[in-house]
Amino acid sequence: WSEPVIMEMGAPGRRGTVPPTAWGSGDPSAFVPSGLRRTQAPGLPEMSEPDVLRHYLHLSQQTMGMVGISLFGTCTMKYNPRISERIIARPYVADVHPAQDPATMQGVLQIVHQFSEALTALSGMAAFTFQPGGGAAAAFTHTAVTRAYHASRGELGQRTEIITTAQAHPSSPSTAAAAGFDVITLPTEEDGYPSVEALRAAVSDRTAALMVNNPDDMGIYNPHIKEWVDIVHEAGGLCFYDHANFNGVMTRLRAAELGFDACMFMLHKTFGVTKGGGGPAVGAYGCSEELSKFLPGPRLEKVNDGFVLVESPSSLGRIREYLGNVPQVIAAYTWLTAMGGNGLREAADLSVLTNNYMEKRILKIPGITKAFPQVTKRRLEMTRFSLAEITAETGVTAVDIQNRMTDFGIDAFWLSHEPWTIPEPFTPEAGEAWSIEDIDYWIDVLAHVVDEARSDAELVKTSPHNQAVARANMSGLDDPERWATTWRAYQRKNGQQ
Amino acid sequence: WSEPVIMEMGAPGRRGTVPPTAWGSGDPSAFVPSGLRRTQAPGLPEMSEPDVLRHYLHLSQQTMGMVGISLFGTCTMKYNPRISERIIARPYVADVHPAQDPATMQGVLQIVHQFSEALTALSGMAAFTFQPGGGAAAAFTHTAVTRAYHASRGELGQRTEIITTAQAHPSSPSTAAAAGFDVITLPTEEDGYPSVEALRAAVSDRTAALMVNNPDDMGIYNPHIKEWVDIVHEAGGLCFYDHANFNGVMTRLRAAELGFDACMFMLHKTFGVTKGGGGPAVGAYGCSEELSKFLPGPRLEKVNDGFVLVESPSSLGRIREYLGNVPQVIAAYTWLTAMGGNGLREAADLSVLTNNYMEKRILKIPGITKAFPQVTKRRLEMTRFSLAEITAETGVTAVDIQNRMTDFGIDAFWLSHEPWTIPEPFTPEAGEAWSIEDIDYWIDVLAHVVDEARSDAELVKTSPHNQAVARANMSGLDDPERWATTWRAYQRKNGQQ
Amino acid sequence: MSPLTPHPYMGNSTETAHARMLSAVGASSVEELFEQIPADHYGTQGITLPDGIVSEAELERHVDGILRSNANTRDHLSFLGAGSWQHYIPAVCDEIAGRSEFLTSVWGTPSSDHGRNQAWFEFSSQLGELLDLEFVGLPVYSWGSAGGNALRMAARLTGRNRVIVTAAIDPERRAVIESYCGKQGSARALEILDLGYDPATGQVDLDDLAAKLDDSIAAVYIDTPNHLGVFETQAAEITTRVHAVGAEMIVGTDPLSLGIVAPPASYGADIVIGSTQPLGVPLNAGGGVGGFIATRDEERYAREFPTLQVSLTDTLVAGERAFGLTLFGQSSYGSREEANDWTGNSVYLWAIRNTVYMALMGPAGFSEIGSTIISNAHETAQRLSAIDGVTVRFPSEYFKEFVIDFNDTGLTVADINKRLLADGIFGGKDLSVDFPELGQSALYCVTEVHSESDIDRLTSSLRKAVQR
Amino acid sequence: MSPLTPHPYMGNSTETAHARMLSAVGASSVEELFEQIPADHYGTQGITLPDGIVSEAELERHVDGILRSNANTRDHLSFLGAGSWQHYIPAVCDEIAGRSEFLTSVWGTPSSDHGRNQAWFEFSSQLGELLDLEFVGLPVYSWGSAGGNALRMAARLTGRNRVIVTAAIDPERRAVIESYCGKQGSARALEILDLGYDPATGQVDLDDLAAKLDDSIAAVYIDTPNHLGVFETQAAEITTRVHAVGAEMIVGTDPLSLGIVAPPASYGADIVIGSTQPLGVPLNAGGGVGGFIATRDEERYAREFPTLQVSLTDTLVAGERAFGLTLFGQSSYGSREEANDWTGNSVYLWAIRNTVYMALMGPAGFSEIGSTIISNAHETAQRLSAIDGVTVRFPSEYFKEFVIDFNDTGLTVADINKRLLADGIFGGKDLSVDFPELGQSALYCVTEVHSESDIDRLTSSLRKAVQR
Repeated sequence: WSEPVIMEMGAPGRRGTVPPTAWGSGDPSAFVPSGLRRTQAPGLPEMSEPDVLRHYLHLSQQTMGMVGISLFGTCTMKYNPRISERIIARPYVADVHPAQDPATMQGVLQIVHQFSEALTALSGMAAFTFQPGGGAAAAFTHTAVTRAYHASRGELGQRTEIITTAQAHPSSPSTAAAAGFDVITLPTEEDGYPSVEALRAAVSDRTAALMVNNPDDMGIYNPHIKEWVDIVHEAGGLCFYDHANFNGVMTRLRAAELGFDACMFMLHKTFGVTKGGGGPAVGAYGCSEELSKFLPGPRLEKVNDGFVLVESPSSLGRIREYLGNVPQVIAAYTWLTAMGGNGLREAADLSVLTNNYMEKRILKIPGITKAFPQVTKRRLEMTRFSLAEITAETGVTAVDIQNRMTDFGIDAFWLSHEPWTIPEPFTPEAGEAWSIEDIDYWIDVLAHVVDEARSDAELVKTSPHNQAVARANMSGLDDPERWATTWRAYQRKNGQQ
Repeated sequence: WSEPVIMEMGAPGRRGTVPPTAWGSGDPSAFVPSGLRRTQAPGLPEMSEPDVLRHYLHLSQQTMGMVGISLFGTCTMKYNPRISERIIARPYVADVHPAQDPATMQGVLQIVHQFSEALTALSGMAAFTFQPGGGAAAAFTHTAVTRAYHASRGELGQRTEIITTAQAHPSSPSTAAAAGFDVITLPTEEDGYPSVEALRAAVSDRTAALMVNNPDDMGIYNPHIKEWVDIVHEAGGLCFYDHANFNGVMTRLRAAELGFDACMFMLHKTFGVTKGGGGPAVGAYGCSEELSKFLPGPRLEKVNDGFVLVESPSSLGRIREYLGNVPQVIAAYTWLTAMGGNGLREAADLSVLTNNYMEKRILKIPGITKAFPQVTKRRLEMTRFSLAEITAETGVTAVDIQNRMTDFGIDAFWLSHEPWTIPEPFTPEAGEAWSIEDIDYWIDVLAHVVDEARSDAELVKTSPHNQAVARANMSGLDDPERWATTWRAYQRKNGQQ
Repeated sequence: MSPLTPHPYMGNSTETAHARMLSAVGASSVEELFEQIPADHYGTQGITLPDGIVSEAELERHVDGILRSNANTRDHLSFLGAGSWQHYIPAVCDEIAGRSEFLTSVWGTPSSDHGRNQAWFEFSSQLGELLDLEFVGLPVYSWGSAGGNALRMAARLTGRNRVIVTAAIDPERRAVIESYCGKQGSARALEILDLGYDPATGQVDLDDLAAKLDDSIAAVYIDTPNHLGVFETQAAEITTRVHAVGAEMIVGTDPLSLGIVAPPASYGADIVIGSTQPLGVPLNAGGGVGGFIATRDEERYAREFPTLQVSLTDTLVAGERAFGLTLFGQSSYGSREEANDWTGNSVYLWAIRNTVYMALMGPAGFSEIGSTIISNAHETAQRLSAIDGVTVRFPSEYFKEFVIDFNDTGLTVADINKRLLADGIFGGKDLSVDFPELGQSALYCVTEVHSESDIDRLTSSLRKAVQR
Repeated sequence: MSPLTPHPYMGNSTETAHARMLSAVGASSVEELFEQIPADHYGTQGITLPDGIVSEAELERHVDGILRSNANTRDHLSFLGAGSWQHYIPAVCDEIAGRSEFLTSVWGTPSSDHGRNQAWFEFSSQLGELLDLEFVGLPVYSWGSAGGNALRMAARLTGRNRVIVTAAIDPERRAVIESYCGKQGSARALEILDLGYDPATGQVDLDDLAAKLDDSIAAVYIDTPNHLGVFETQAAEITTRVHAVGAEMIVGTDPLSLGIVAPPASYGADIVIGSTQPLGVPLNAGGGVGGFIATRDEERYAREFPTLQVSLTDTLVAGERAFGLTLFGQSSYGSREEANDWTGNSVYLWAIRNTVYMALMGPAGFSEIGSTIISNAHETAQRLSAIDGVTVRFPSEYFKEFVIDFNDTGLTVADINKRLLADGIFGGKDLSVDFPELGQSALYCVTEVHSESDIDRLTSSLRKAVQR
């Protein structure tokens, strides 16, 4: 079923939806200033309502999502309970206006408050903001808090450096750089993380902050992290804990007790909220009492008869409009309430147990190796593997195998963030939601595809074969003469306009 | 993707959903009379919530529905507006209890009333009931009304016959028979319908009712229908108009003006309500003032400050509990309000215009013929065709072609109700919702498959090839040793228990 | 009638499309295409319907404006049952039943309908496990329809035309059964004899059964729990007696009770029927009802099913499974004037809800929900009966419904319910019209949706209501 | 901490599954697997969260019990806008955005994500048609984010670090832009100069522009319609002046206005931004916002986009199309410490809503909704200004929002809004704090959702409210 691009569809005069007619008496076009009137109608498709519906139903059917099996990795694929979707679609969430008198939206405010309290219980941080629209936005929030903090102490001019590691998620170095800091990236060493010595060498009175995650995407935990925090604190820097990899350690570690000044949780990953293909999401950013006055506002305060919104004088302002993606906070609250403390503990346990189970079975597939094999202690919520031996033997790459696995209803695994510390990496993450049967099936398919790589490499290299479309040609995507982000550009570049 | 039967899935101890716990103090099992306690737990699957969700999402993806193209025929496939689904899912419909004080459900009652008035406008009938849960149930309602009517006149003992035609839908003869009447079926004659003479010969003082549709599923209209009605009335019988084929004649014909005493509309077909694979549906049954006192109750009456429910002393009682499928009535009302009188007229026009367009193109495909070609006047909302020549030439049957077309995203066409008056029949119906492009595509696929039948008959006979499963083996379905309507029966019969 | 304006639901409602099709068919106007219809057949009164509200925003405003006045069981605390019961519906049921593919499917091929047919088979399979029966039809319209169908089956099986039906039955259900049995009289009508209930227990009056049961009887039909809420503890004894005269034993039941209560098949019931509504279907102002019919997988019974059924079968590909309709020929689609009963569109979408519900619940869920319901109901009854003048009519063997006797309050149920309504409570169903022998009594329904604080609210409102 | 009870969201939360996996990995307890974590890292305060509410029915009762106290724009008549606008959302948008496949998709391959990627491409393509621009990124978090991103793009494009930003801007949006520009100061911070508005028209004060615009300026950013509701009729003139000093012209706009209003590209705007929320996204208590960034398809601009973009491409199969990310390497995923801006999860599900909305509307829909909105707003403003003491502050060139001046009533907006609220009405957004120069004024928003009777209700309530 080859679905056309909607710009090719439709026929003149068709209507998909009809807005209400104006009830006033005047001529509407007279209200538009004469110089600003649109002279040519936009070249949108003209389609009937059922045709629009069916087109997008077809596109949904050509999207695997978690209707297939996805052990993506680094993103903690969870079950997104339908009850949350049912709740946030109701008028008491969906149809609430952010500028309503707070007295009329106490339900929303109460949940935002209660969820914040729950994150405090999990992290020890004093206060949270939900304005950041994702993990990267939370990291950026930290750079803004860092600026505000050092500015308040008159040290911003001096504090020009932020330290991260090679295993940090890209959001840490990139937001630090975008915020105007020089970034020092500590390389990964023999133990799977940078040495304390390397950190000491990097730290100085120019240090504004440390931004790290722990464990990392290889499932390796830096046991010296408390010492790291002390070193940075001694130098006058702030320490930010990127808790993207919280799943394996939830209910065991509390960021504040490790000494961190701030942390962030991804509600759309760790807290059971839908990904939506990439948001709406929430990077819940929490920090210590000392830093909390800098948090982007407004701040929620409990008063006698409910909650009010307060602007703090020292607030850095806004990272995003309003309170952030409130429905996602409500969905996360709903999920967390269903799980409870005991459920979170079980999820962390299962996430690590299942990962170790997977690792055991995956490493039995000939040719698959583990990153940093010298780190022999059990990995936490994920393990990074390498297909390098198989690539050397067959020419089949990790991307080829990823593509071929989709033919079996398994969506892509994550390879690795840049930089690739090992060749042909892949990083599945089991999480707690997938049944052992699905996990076994996933591994069986991987083993089968590795066999195929050896017996019929071409089959794998030209995969997928059972998807809506075949392997995409990525060669022209960075070429100004060929890229086309709109139908109109595509037509022009292909002489069809 | 081969989806297992749910009875094979799961693992001991898993939970899909957990009911609330009791808050009382007693031991619940003590409340069950001792002789009635269940001793062995039912053999249901034990699955997690995400696994149940994904299983049924998979099954939904293995169902074509109107996400494909369906010009089913006789069933008037329409667009089912999503707005109706949104409305009927809301608490003010979904969570209304039928035994609520009518004062608390005036909104529901008002729509039921207004929709009834609209059907009165379309049919001239005095009153409607929505209790019948489908077209057949409406036909059965007519047999019950017929019994009540003749009983009220002391003639039920004498009035033992109901007259239908060979082109009547099966619901007419079968409900008449089930209601205890002898059924006289008039055969189709040269003009595409039984002759007036045949009717005259059948009518007598034993005649209880006539049950017919017009036009029929071949798109042929009986122009003598007013005379028919007169003849039956003269004999003392009631005339029921099965309006399943209303689509081509809506806003043109009014059943009461043709003389009929009663009629029925299928809200799930003609009035834009979803089919749901076969209900919930509504066969709206309307009748004359004289018959209305027999209608199954309760009856809706408008009083000064709203609507009340009244039991009529002459009512035949109930055909179904409560007011029937109220959400479907509300959906039909919503659709009808969106369409309006002008929209209905356009829909009828389009339904006939598009059918004639289809017929023109389909008859150009070599080997396809039309039923009753001697009826040369334009067919109405559908035309019946025959593939007999192609079957004779290639061995490929209408069922084979139906199956093969699904490989192109086109769901099955309707063949014909029993009895098959022509060999290898098929009866598509264009309706008003499908675009001309989809209609053309449908015909192109038919032509292509007919070509395939000639060039590679085996390909068509073994089709489908791109569906979730291959051609089903229908041979054992009527064999007590092989049929299995439950997993347990299947296991037993296959020695797996 | 307005001139042609393109309508969102009709892609071809444009001048262009009209012109193109007219030209292809060689007609100069649409009117020409209606040449079959004689001029004097056209309606003379015209169609008085107003023009369509083409704008969806205006349409929703209009419909919403009518419906928003409805009170409902979400904004009110409700104790109404009596044939439509308030149970919690897991969100997954809504999600699956709302999938466009299921909502819009009709009758495709076994392959194009494969997923839906499998879901139907799973409905029958899971219900069969609950019922301990191996032959299960696709759902019929309602419990009442299932009753009518079952009695007709029994009449055909036995060649007899008199049936005994419990008097402790929902009057709506009873009325439907009467229509199916041919109340208004006809050649094949079945005569219905009432089976009285014991005024002390609400269960079958065995003496009355003995008086009426003989070998002219095709079937005896009872419900457990019945309309007065009580289980039939004598069901096994009744079944034995029924079988002794060669009649069929038909038992109606609430599937939600079957996690804790023995299925009727365990004491020999031949045809088991009931409602599918408790299994994940909303109240829908009464439009949530559905019925089921199940028997042992014996040809004798199977050949009398009026329903459609799906059967598992194989395909052209080795090892692959598909699903097809079994015994289609005996349905009224196949038998026409030879039909001994009839079928048609039913509530097949509810079967999807039902199967998802049963899969989510599993054995533990059914056991737990049964326990919760029976416990909540008994606890509530006890607390209500502590109110002066309020008693429980049949105080022991009930499931989720029970009869509250208000005779000692000197008030009518109607008055009491008005007072409760003023507090936002829908009181129990008034039985005084349909069961005059019970005086001012009401049928209260308590399920897993009721919390203790809900009951506190009811208790305090009711205490206030009966004080004079 | 309770003992292990199987949880519906976790299929392996059973003793059996634990045992099987432990045995496979050769561990005797789960605790063993955490050997990497030093003992002194464990939280000492314990986790004080209560146990989970495992029953969905109880969970919903709990959450619903909190939320049902919220008033909302469905049960109230609302005139709030100011960055989140109430527009009608066609039911098809809800249906598509609610499809499990779209809701749960992450990052698959171009083939496994094909449908979603195509939908994204259609978002960009359709928005490009509305904007008359050929390079459109995937959405960013909000209009404010888009503003911050666009100003940073302009700074890189020009190598300058001072920007001029309209003062007639939503303060929320302005605050976000400040964060993106580095308000707290840093090596790469951008200096923001305010561009005053003419107190008579609400449009740009050209004198102020002349005073501030020179070749140190990277960009001028204005909105049309702006936060005070008015169109910038001098936009072409401003653009000419901006281009004359080699700066970039950034224009923010409401896409719903573009059916009747010329797109900013038509007068030369270089970077066009705005909100995606009006295109089918619910208010969501503020969580419905989203932003877009679009330019001409020139490499110079494309190379500075911080967003992700999908591009059409071909596949291994001749004639087949697929979609891949273009210029991925310049995103922060690829550039890490070399990044000049950053991206991450955004509001991509809203892009699905947006594309469905635009496809449903088509050219006629956008033209009509623009006309309806502008007409309803002007008609409402006129009727309100008939009330004693109530005037329209900028009475001519506005779209759907307008400033109502209550200074002559002697009442505060806060007081008036309290009185309206008592009548079930959310009055306009109070401007008195953020725009003190306007005194007691409020920003009213009127759209296609408002009927004439809604305005009658507002008028009569407001008339009552301002009477003393």
